[in-house]
Amino acid sequence: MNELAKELAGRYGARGWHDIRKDLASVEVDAIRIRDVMAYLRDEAGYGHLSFMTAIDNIERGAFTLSYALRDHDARRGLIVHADVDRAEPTVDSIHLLWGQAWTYQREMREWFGIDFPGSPRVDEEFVLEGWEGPPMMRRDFDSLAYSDATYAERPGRVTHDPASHMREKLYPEAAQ
Amino acid sequence: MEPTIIGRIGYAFVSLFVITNYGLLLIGSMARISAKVQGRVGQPVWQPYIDIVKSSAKRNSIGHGAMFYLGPVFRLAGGVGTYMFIPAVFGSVLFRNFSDSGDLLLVMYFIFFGQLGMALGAGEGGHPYSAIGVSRGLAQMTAFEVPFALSVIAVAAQYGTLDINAIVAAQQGGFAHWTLATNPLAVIAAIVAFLGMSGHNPFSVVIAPQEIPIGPPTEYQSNLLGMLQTNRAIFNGAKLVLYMNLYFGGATNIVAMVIKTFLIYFVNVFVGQAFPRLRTDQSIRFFLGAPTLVGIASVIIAVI
Amino acid sequence: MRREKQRVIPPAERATPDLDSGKYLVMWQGPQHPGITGNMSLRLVAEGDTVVDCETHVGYLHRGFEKLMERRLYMQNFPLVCRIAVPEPDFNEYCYAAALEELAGIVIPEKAVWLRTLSLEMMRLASFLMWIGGQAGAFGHGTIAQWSVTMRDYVLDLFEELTGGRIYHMYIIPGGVRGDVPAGFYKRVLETMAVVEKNLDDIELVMFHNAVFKMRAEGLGYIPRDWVDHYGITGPNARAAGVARDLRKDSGYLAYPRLDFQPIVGTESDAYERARLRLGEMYQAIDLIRQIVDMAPKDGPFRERLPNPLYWRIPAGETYVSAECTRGEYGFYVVSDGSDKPRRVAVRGPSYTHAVSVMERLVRGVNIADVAGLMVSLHTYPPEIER
Amino acid sequence: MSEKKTIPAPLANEGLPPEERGLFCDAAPREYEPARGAWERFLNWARSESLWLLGFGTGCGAIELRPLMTSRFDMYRYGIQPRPTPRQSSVFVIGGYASVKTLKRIVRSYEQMMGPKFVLALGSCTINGGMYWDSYNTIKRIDQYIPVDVYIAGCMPRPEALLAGFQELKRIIKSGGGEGQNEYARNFDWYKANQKKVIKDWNMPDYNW
Repeated sequence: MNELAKELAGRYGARGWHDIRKDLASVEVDAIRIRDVMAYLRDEAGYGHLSFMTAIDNIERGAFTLSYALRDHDARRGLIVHADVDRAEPTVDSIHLLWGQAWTYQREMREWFGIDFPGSPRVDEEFVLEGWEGPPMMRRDFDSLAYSDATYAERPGRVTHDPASHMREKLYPEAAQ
Repeated sequence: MEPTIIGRIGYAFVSLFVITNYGLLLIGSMARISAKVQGRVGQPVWQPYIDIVKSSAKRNSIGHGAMFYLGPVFRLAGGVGTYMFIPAVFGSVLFRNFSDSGDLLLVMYFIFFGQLGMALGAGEGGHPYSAIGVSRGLAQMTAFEVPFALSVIAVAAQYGTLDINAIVAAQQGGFAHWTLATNPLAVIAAIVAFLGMSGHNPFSVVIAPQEIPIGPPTEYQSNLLGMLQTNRAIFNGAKLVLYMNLYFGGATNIVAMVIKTFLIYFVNVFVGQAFPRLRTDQSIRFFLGAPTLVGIASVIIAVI
Repeated sequence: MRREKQRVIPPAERATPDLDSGKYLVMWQGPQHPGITGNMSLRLVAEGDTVVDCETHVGYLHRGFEKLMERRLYMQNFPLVCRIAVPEPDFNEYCYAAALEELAGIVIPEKAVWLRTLSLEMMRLASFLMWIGGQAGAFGHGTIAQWSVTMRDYVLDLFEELTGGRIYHMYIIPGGVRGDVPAGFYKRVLETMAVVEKNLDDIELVMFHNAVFKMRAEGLGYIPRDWVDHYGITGPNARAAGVARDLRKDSGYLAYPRLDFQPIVGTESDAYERARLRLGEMYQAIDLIRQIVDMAPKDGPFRERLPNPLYWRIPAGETYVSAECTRGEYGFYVVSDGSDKPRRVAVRGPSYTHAVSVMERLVRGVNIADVAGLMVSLHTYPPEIER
Repeated sequence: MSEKKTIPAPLANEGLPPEERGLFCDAAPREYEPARGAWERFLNWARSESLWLLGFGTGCGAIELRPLMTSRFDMYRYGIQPRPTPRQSSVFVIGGYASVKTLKRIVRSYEQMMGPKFVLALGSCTINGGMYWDSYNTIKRIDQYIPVDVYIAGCMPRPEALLAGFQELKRIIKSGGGEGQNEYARNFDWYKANQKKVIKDWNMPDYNW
């Protein structure tokens, strides 16, 4: 545990500091404090560069885990900040005022996961999709193959094999029988 | 023996036919030369012919009203008109065209008539890139017209006439009599203006594919495009012949004509391959700068 | 300070022009437009010749990679990742492979380290060669593109010999590289580098000492230094603004700590400076390739033995691996939940910020004619935005 | 092809504001009778020797068009050259997978091209979905939406393969087989129904012939 971990834990109740490798760590905070944590990390702790933001659908826990990857270029280390939000009603504070490119990521997450960022510019506009009528497609309960089969016409003759069973039949035909 | 008016019209058609083919081959061979600069083999020399046949053989076409159709017609009229009042080969009956009926001012008028007609027609196309291309084209045209007009004034003042035949006649008798030798400043101003007129780099602001693909002709297709391509050949040929007559001593036979116009055009292509494109405001500033001063100087030299 | 420097607008909320006033012309640049990089579009609002507002529209190339990867085995994803960024697929392969190795705890052999470095540097060179043609072409100079794309093709020939593929190499696999160096390959690398270097000299002479190119590019698209952190700008765009950041130096991945190079840093931060800087990086790449050829171990294994890829389960965990591609920080964020398929793979492409936020900001106040040149000078590539 | 004519698509400029509807045409395209005999053969020869590509890089296949255009492979030798506007081009190169958003633009550009027009589809992903067979955003076969003359398999097809594809296209045109425009007009309802099945946000004018 280092200084920053203690500081974050004391100020914002951060927990679970984990050193992934020597120049990358991860920490978990509450989603409600995410903007304060980010502002602190940017202004006080030197993590001035936002590499990317994304979300992970932890459907088993009923939560989206947001990941904010920051980088301190002077100290040459990175930090991934995690925050869980409720999967049923995902709303997170927007950080578009802290970083100039954050609104694009928020727009992406809004479209891909359905996570809302109130106040973020153009957040309700379509980002990469157009006329999309299905559920947010990066959620784990959206089945890409079923949607594709139902929507797009297929050329007859294409076969898809399960790799494991196909290889077993090819390489060990006697064992497969 | 002076031919009848019917005969002269017949000769004019022959002459127009020759210049059209010459212009097309010139475009084809220049494309091949540029390809060599770029390290390629390049398209066949006769590719412009196939392109015109292909464009004209399109089965359907769309229109945007009468002016839209008239644009290429005006442009073709401008090209043919320019050529009709210039003697392609000095002293030849066949290639004299109607040069004794018109003078330099009429030719200059025809050079810009085509562009204006095209501007009207292209504006009708309704595409924003056409409109931008038209405004760029007209802006640049007014700019390069200044050195060109100054240079023409210098030539007219030097030879004391506006008759192109007389200007060519005055330049006969060897290199020392050419305008190139007697008033080189006028030639410099005119050649720079020609770079702008022919629309090669760095003055290709009108059709700039990366900026406004491809400017005024964006909406033109099918046989209208075929007409524009034909006109490009005629118009190029006409302008080259005009330049040859005004500054390079004209030509007394068709071989001299071919060699001289080829070289004049080659300068354009050569410059075009070595430069990127200027912005419209930069190109206007350029034409109104040094070339205009050179043009003024050439007029002064011609007058005193 | 160069003259005609673009007015710096402080980062602020975007003011939408009143389109009903009749003062403005709305036009689309792209997706069907030769002056756009890749397949994306800009909705420009112009007042006269000047752009006053811009919206970027992306998504024309969205294939849903991140969703597809969740459906596939770790090894099945490997041919998929390189298709995220077509001009330089090797960075995808490297970041993905390195992330898996880190999660699974695999250490790759020394020779693979060097071959990966070689592959990445050759890819950087090829990508820059493609870019310089685009930059000259955006200002209407087609000759440069004809030369440089051919040079790129010679580099692709080397790739073809090394990996069997021209565009998609699928060479850097988890555990090492896919194949060994063919006999005499290094010699041909050096020969090609000599040809490319000679051609770069020509390009420098014709393009960078050209008055018209200078007139167009100088002062265009000025990125202030304080934007670099605010917008997350990386790569040559940041270095041209005077921020000496290069992940090859800072993170020191692969064999870079053992190679002799210094990040090239500019000062003026305009399109000309960025082009100049990228030319310098091309020379640098050639130099690095020569060093690698010189120092790479000539024998030894090139690949670590992997478990059966059909049943390869990677322990639960997460990691983020980034590398310095030609455009900036390229990264893969891989989350594993202990199964044989990744839980989440997120790709961080530098164009994400360059082509959207920075572009929308920079293009304001620029002449319509310069939009294409500005866009190319940021060196953006749309597929890594939308994946 | 007769069984293709099933669902008639509504012929209206849906999605357009009322004041813009008059600018676009509601009529379906019509078929054009080819000329007869030697004259048509001559025209077809000219069409095949002057192929103007539409400069629209719809997918990653566009990256191999660059080497093709430049001095290594130099497609100008064969009378092929890029053209920035659909009005003037005659060949549409579909550069690989088409996402739904791009498909809309592909259809639009294709309809704007003047006939006879030819389509060259590159890559496995245009043939049967290729690598993106289970993607929710890419179509699996392009010939459901526009008529295709030549497919070039591979991912990606090399420039040599593209040149071979162009030669094949030339052969087809010379033999009078490049009638994609008429095929599109004949089966227009079927194509439109397919397109509208996939493209949900049909916020663009239907036709502009």
